[in-house]
Amino acid sequence: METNLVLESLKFMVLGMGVVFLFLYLLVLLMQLQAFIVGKFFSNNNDSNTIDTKKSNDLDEKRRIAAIIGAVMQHKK
Amino acid sequence: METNLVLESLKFMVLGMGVVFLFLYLLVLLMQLQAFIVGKFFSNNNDSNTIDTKKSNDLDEKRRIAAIIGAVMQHKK
Amino acid sequence: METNLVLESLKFMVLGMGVVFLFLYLLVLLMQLQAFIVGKFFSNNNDSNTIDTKKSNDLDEKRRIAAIIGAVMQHKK
Amino acid sequence: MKMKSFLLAAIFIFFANTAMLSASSVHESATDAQQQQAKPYEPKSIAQLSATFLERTGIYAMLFPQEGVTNGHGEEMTLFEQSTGRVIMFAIIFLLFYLAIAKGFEPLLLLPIAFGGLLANIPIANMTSDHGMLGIIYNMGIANEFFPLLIFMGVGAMTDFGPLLSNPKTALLGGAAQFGIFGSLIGAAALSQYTGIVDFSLQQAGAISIIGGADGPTSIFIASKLAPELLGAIAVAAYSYMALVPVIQPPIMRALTSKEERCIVMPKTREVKRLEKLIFPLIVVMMIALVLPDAAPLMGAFALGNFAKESGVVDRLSNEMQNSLINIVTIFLGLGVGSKLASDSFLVAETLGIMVIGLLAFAAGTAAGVIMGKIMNKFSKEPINPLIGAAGVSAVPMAARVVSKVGAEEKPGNILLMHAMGPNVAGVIGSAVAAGVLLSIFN
Amino acid sequence: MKMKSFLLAAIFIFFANTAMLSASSVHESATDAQQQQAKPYEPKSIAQLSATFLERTGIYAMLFPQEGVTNGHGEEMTLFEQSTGRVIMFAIIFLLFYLAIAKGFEPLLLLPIAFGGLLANIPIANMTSDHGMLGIIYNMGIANEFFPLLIFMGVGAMTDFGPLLSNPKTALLGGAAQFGIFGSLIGAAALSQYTGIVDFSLQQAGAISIIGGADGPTSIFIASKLAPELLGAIAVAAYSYMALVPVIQPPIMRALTSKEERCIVMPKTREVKRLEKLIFPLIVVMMIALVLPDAAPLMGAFALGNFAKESGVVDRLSNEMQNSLINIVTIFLGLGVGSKLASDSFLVAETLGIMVIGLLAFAAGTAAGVIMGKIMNKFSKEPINPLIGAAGVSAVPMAARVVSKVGAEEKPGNILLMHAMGPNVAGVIGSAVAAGVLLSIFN
Amino acid sequence: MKMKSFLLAAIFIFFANTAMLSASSVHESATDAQQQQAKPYEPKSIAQLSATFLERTGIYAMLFPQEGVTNGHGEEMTLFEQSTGRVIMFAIIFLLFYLAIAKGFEPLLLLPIAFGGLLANIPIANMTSDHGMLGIIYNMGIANEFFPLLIFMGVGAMTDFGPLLSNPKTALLGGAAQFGIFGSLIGAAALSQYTGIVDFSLQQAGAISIIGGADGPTSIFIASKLAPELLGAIAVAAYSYMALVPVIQPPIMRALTSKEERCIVMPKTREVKRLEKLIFPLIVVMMIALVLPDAAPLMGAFALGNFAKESGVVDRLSNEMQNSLINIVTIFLGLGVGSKLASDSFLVAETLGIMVIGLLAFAAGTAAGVIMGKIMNKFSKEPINPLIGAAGVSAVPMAARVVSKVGAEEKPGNILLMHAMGPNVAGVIGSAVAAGVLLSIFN
Ligand code: NA
Ligand code: NA
Ligand code: NA
Repeated sequence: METNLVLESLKFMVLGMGVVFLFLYLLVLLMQLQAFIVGKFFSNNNDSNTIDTKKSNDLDEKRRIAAIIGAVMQHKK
Repeated sequence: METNLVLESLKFMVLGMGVVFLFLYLLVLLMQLQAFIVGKFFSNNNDSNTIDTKKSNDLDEKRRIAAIIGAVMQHKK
Repeated sequence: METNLVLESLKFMVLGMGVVFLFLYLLVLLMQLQAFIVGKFFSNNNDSNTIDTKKSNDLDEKRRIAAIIGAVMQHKK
Repeated sequence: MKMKSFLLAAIFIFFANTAMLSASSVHESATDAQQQQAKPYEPKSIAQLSATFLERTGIYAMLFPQEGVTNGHGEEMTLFEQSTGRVIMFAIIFLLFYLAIAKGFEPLLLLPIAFGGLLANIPIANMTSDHGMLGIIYNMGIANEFFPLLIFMGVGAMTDFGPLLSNPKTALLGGAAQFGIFGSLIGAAALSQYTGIVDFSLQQAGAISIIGGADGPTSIFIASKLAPELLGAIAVAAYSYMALVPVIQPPIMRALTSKEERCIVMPKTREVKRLEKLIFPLIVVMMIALVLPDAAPLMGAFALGNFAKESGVVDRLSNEMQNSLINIVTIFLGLGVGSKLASDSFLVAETLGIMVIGLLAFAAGTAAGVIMGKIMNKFSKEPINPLIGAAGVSAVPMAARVVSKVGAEEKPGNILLMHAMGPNVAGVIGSAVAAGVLLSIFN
Repeated sequence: MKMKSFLLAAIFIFFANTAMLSASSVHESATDAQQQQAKPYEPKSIAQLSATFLERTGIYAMLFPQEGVTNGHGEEMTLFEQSTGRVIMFAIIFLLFYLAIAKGFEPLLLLPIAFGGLLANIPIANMTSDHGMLGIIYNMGIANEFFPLLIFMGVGAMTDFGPLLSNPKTALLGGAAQFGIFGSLIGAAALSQYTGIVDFSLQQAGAISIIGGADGPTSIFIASKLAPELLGAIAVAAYSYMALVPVIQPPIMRALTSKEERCIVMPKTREVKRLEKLIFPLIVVMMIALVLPDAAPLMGAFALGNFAKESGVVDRLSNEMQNSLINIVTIFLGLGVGSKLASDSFLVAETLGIMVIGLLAFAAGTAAGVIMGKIMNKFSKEPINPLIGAAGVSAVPMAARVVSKVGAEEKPGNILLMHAMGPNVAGVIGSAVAAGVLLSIFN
Repeated sequence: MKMKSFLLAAIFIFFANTAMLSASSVHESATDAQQQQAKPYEPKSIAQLSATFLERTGIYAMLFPQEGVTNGHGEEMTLFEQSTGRVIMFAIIFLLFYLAIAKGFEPLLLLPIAFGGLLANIPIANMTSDHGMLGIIYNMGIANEFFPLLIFMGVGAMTDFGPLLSNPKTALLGGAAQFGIFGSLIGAAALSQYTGIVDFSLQQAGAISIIGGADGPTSIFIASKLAPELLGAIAVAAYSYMALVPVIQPPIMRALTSKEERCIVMPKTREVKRLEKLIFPLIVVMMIALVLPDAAPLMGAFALGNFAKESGVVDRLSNEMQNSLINIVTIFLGLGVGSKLASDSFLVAETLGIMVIGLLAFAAGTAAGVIMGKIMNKFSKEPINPLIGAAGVSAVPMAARVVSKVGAEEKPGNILLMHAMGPNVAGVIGSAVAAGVLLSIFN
């Protein structure tokens, strides 16, 4: 007996879109729950972003150069 | 029957150097043809070298620092 | 016949700690010998550390920028 | 000029004399050449040497295709695949180069894929065999689906879920856009069932449909699992259409929305705590573990990259994932996928079908996302601009940018980018879920 | 809110209807599902599809464990390992995440290890099998002990033997601390012989004992050679206790020394010539070649890295070893080791034993180092602060920093860091030698 | 000082007592030791333990070589190879270290090669076996010729064909220099035929001759294909002589040219359009596809790197090829090649022959390039300084710099560098073509 590909695909779509929406819907609920909990119990401002360290170092470097040159200029005058 | 290695090697040299020169000679012709075509049909000046972007950024960075410091100096006077 | 694990382990300890100390002791002797030979025969001051090249280049870069800006400043005055 | 003629004459005379002498012996020895591998070298005259050499030139192999010549995997190639097929493939590959370089079509993957295809189509060299450069790469990380996972790990380390976390319900838009996947599944099935052009199995149709997910690594991962014989066409289609997002999407977005809808201004999103971003990848991977383990490799790798980034304590590793590691893997992934652009794999009716279905899939996904946006706008308290639904197809971050551009055209100053990033990254998760469902069905 | 209820209702009704219809067919088809791999897809009703899907969810697999379910290596898993075991492992893994991120416990390795463990415990996905992501990584570089060697090469390229060369005899302190290894060997043997809790073979005891060496890569290398079944527990113990060095060591250091001893100021070290540093790795590798070839892979890789750095002529390569290469390998090593945190490998009585022995090993190594420091101080012309003996356990550079901190607490301004680095790096060599002896015994 | 004597005495007494007790049992158990691998551990007395340990020291293995000891590949080693052979190899390796570090002989490859050789010659450790570190590396990328191709890809990404494109006909100089290859082929054949020193097969002679091409990766690629047993010697010869280019070439260049010729000033080269550089690698790879598919892996990888660079749209990837990727592969390539410096592979008469032929090859290539330069200068409209012919041997960019230096010595201010870069990069192509011809002959 031949498989009706289109019919099977339709069934897959029903299952697939169902699971996709179920999954994302659960995810939405968990995200909202998480936001609620984190907002309630961890509302301190320790959001220091460790990842930007390098960037700021670079900037620091440039500031330091500027400061040094500034000092040199002062001295020359 | 023994193979005469030197004789065989000589034959390989004839074939090999022939192919090497033929190949490079064809390559020369194609390079000349290409230079002619590109020069004729693509002679606009869009030779912006994308590859140097990072280098020039670096330079820009330095120029910017110089400019900033210059401004600071001006201001201090 | 059962193996007495603890007894075997004790033997391993005797062998193992013996080898560890022997090895490190020989290493100490060789380090002292080396220090003596290097100190005696290679006491010239060519200890230029090739590894810091990049670092110093960076520094050079900064010094150059400083110098350039200094010159510019001089000129502006 | 003199020198040129001199050299040219000398070289040509040399070859004419030697090669022609043995022209008659060429055809007889053709099949022997295939078997000589193991034998020690036997003395030959220069004429024989030249003849043998001529036989091993690519131009000879393409002008005089032989019965019984095999591809890198020992399968016989048709005369067409050995000759005209290669020429057509070279043309297609140069087109891909043009698109990648001059038109900026996802060059990071299309360029290595196309170059892999170029090498794969060189006659005689058999670079796709298990001992050839492309075959080695293919077996190293594509046959076992390892490279797409590493890419996904790097993409995870580059992805910021902040916009999604600040407005969670936009995740549903990334779900709706997966109609692109299942719509193209039905399309592929219908094409196979009702026309004589192609004859896709359900597995093949499933592999093709993931193009609609607009995620390169997911497409390659699934194709490699369900239908490796279609890998080349699927990857080329996926990346080509992802590059075409700015062309394909806007007309559909405009056709399905009213001027008022397109002008909707969305409220500023709330700030997201670092802890939320840190926990999110763990939530995703635990949900996958509990609900859809078949998507665990994909989402696991993705969550690993994202978790490494958000943890903030392994910057060495997350930077590595985003840079050297993903670069190396991209080179290899491209070349490995390109090995499936050999004429005998690519020049089949299926490829044309895949191209058509892929285009429809993108259109369907975009439409479904926009329509879902309209529905949500109706039911939701806060206004939702339906345009951001189009970003649900993923194609991160291109689709979100397109949304932002279309929105700003309608109402200058209306910046939808951050709002569109939510469905955009949710679309990545949605595609992986859809892919997992297909895998679970065929397992 | 309306929208939410609407969607929720729709989805749940859909699933309730379809899945329940076929609830009866679930159990019968459970074992068939395992065998279907090769068969072509057969048409199913939506109810059947949903039922099959439900069976392949992780939550179903954990709630209804089945007899005959195998792990990634074809070995049968107990019902406990399939269900509660996984839950326990998830808890342990989240604890490891907490320790790595919030407490800074060696995150570069514990985070990837824990994530590998997370993926390894996902049911159905079988990611530790030879075709799964973790299994591929494990076979690529852990089964053959390749990755730990690459890590060791990178560590070698980061190590400065200057402090040791300037005061060679402190190397002996790095020897004494290896009592930690052999003490824990005896401990493991005793635990196995005199209690019924665990039943370690001598090889297993040997593998465990290397935890006392406080070198992650050495531990993994030896465990992979002598007792791969214990790899997960050994690696977790090794890195956890290395992270705990600042907690474990100070009380022992204080208990074994007098206030006067802790206040000893050591003379300034002499400057070391570049040539000495260059020759040193060659001395080490030649000594290994002559005395202990079984340690050649470990010390060879280490010396290679160090030699490349000190040569000064291959900075490209030594920088690579210290950066991209070690980062990539660290990611893979962590994931590969993490694959041994699957519930069926990790949740065994042995793990508890390993944890206890590991803790004792660190304490014993610290004590032995300090006592050796006291003895050397007695016999040596120049004063030696016995605290630096504690750095002999290696755990570079953490242990040396701890020594410096304890010393500065007793006598502010007394900087022991450089003096402690000598025994610290000697401890790495000492552990490798001890490991080599164990390998030579069991070869 | 006291402490030293104390420790030394204690340790030596311990060993003397235990080891000597069982000296008699050593010889009998020697062969058993080889087979014990799988057996469980059996209790031993400390004396037995020490004896077994002594037997597994490298110094014992070298002082008392045994019949029947095998290398990493299961082949029996002679007593000489086990003992004096290793000592000689260590000396050669220290010489290579000296050349690499103090003399700057291509350290990026010679240092890892020599270190690989050091590890390969450690007795007992068997690091070249399939389970050893070097064996793993060798099988990963040298046995299958993958690593040389990746190096070639990186070199391609670093190469600028601008100078060649601006003066195409200088490519012919890169052709003439390939006489170095075929000259040394004849040399190797003659050495084998007319002397009893060596007995090269034609394949081996072909592999050796590629040294004359002055391209490390090409040499390794061809050697690995045609004569892997000679790989170590060929690689060492190739890199050593490439490092010696500034010593070997100038006298030959001066001997073959007149003062006037060396002073010839060449006209300024035209500017090259970016489009020409972009198309050039495609031209090369298409020509290879049509004329010489046997060179497709080499030139394909090279062209891929160059095309990625010149495309300007995949800088991430081309930077990766030039940095991390080529660095990692260089480390592994060096170690893998070094594994062929084990005494039993390297200390054969053939090595000496290879060294002699390699030197002649470089001289012949240089001479042929210069003579071709003289001929072209005669026939060409624009003046050509014959010195630039010497750059045709490749050894990029060293040979071009040597040309520039010799030219500037004759006529200060005459900068030949850019003119010499043309033949220099053409020499890379020329060598790959010559290699392809040899492969096509032996296929
Ligand atoms: Na998607
Ligand atoms: Na240690
Ligand atoms: Na060459």
